[in-house]
Amino acid sequence: MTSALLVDAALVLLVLGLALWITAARAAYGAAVGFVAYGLLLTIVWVRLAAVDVAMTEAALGSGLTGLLLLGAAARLAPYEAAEHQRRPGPWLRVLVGILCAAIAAGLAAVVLLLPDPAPSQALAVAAQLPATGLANPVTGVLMAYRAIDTLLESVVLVPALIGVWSLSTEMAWGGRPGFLTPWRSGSALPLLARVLPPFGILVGIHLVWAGADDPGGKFQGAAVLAAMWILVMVAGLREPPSVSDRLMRFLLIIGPLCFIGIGAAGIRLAGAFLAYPEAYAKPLILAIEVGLTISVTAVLGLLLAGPPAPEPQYQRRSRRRS
Amino acid sequence: MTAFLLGAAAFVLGTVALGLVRILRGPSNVDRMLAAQLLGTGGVAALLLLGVATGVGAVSEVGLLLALLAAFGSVAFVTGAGRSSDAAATDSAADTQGTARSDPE
Amino acid sequence: MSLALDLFTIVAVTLGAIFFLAGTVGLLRFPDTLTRLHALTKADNLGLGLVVLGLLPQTTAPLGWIGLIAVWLLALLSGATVGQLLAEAVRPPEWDQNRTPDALPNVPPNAPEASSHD
Amino acid sequence: MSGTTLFGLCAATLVGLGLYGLICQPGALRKILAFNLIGSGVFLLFGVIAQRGGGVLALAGTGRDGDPVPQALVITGLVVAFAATAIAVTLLVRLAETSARGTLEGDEPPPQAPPDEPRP
Repeated sequence: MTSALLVDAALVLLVLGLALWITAARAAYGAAVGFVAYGLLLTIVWVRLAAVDVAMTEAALGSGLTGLLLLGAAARLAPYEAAEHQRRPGPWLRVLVGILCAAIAAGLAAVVLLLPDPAPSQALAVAAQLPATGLANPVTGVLMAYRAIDTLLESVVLVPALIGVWSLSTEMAWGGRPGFLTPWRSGSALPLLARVLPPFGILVGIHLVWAGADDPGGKFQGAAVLAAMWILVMVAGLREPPSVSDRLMRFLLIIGPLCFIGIGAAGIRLAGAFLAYPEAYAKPLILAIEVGLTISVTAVLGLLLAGPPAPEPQYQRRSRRRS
Repeated sequence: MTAFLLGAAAFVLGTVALGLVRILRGPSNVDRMLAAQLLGTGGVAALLLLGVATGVGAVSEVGLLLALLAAFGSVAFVTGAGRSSDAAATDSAADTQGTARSDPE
Repeated sequence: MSLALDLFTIVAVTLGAIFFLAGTVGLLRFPDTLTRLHALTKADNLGLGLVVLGLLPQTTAPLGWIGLIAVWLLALLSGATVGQLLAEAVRPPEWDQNRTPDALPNVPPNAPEASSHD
Repeated sequence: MSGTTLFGLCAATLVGLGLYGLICQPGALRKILAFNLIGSGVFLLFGVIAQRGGGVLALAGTGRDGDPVPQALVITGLVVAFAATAIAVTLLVRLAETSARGTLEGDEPPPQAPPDEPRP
């Protein structure tokens, strides 16, 4: 297995090198480019850690969508960046902080090296309970049954996050369309990509949600892919982002959490506890929640990237002038 | 066979890692994006090799996701570049190595 | 039979790895951004393609084959698009000088036009 | 030393690096990046623990390895971390638009008070 260790060592060196670049690069734009590559490497690390479900989430969210977010922000903030370099702390302070951070890292490393040897694990307990849910993917089983309250809170908290982003608009712009995703130029290859890629992407996204019951995948991975395709279409200028006061879109944003809470509350009557599923119907109920959550998470992720409503998006003016 | 595939994965990873020197040297941000893009393709190749070598199923689906979103970094890059042209063309003067050599473009 | 397939895998994966090496060398050694872009596409198309080709005999199920080939096709599509996008990003501004936003449909012949803008 | 331990040490280093960047980098976007580094380090620690916890499954003879409970927690965490990053980035872009600053240090007033928003 030495060659496997070689791969792992190469991966770790790469990840650490990129992390060093992200921390130390002078310009934020270069650091953000490094972060895209970093997310990709982490995906491979997750595969090496036998966590394929996590690897899929990292590939879609960590590398794809976060990269889009950070690169866009770095471009917007570049004009203000030059003044920041004078604000760096002095050399002595940096050395002191470096020593303290190294101490924290060393402490964590010691914890890793001293982990108890028969590692504590809930894997057997999950494997024993899994057949009751009708699922075969233990990660989905944990998300939907064992720690369902976690998943419920997470899906609920995404909506306030979006409201938080929206609330950063100006008063005049409220009710308009989100303004972060302005298309670049019309005469490029981007519209072609935005026409060809989404059919495949939508297929893959729905497949991930459907297969997530038994194989690696699930609603979050699928929703991230679907959101990415939606964003691609918006960036290419083929479709405008929906206005924030659109009733249908607002309903889609909350249908997942509503579905989850409704089925969870029904569990009080039918199975004796909040979020408990009656065993005979566990699988169809979980599937219903997953479908609802996929719709809502897709909408939330896409709109989080689309940003707060802007007075009048630039590209609207541009395209109007052209047509 | 397993050892060969693992070795090939390590080789591809190491090679594209060398390409990351471009991320350090620049000189323009487009060059950095090129290095990230090469790392993306090489990462997918290494992932597929690893998956077949270790017999982890569904690795090809992870590769599929990566390939599907491979263009996203560059799409974000060019749309961001259009937003503020000075960020994409060359580095700010703050970059240590970028200032030394003149820009090819 | 199995030996021949293994040999095929070794040859194809090795060739693919060489293309990755070539792409990296080109990325590091070529003088300017546009030529580096050219080096990158070799690794994208041939490197990954040969690795996928070499892995095909090692996966049994036809679903696995479809997955591997789909990975390569998607990489081809995004590689081609990314090449266009980044090349436009490095295009010197003087090429664009006589182009106003209103004259955008008249793009140079090297940029494919997606004029059917709805 | 096994690969899992190696990844654990990598995670510890990532947390240290990210913490350094969070404190020493003046730009707020750099702080967000550094915070994401810390986050990924913590997630990797979870992954290492999940991988170790999967040992019992290998003994029991089931196919998949890895403790699914920490893995599920990481998936939840990744989605929430993305949402938090999106809010932070939007807040920062808004701050820069209104005050022409890319940092959170507000000692002196901004060079000039730009108009609140370009009128359409």
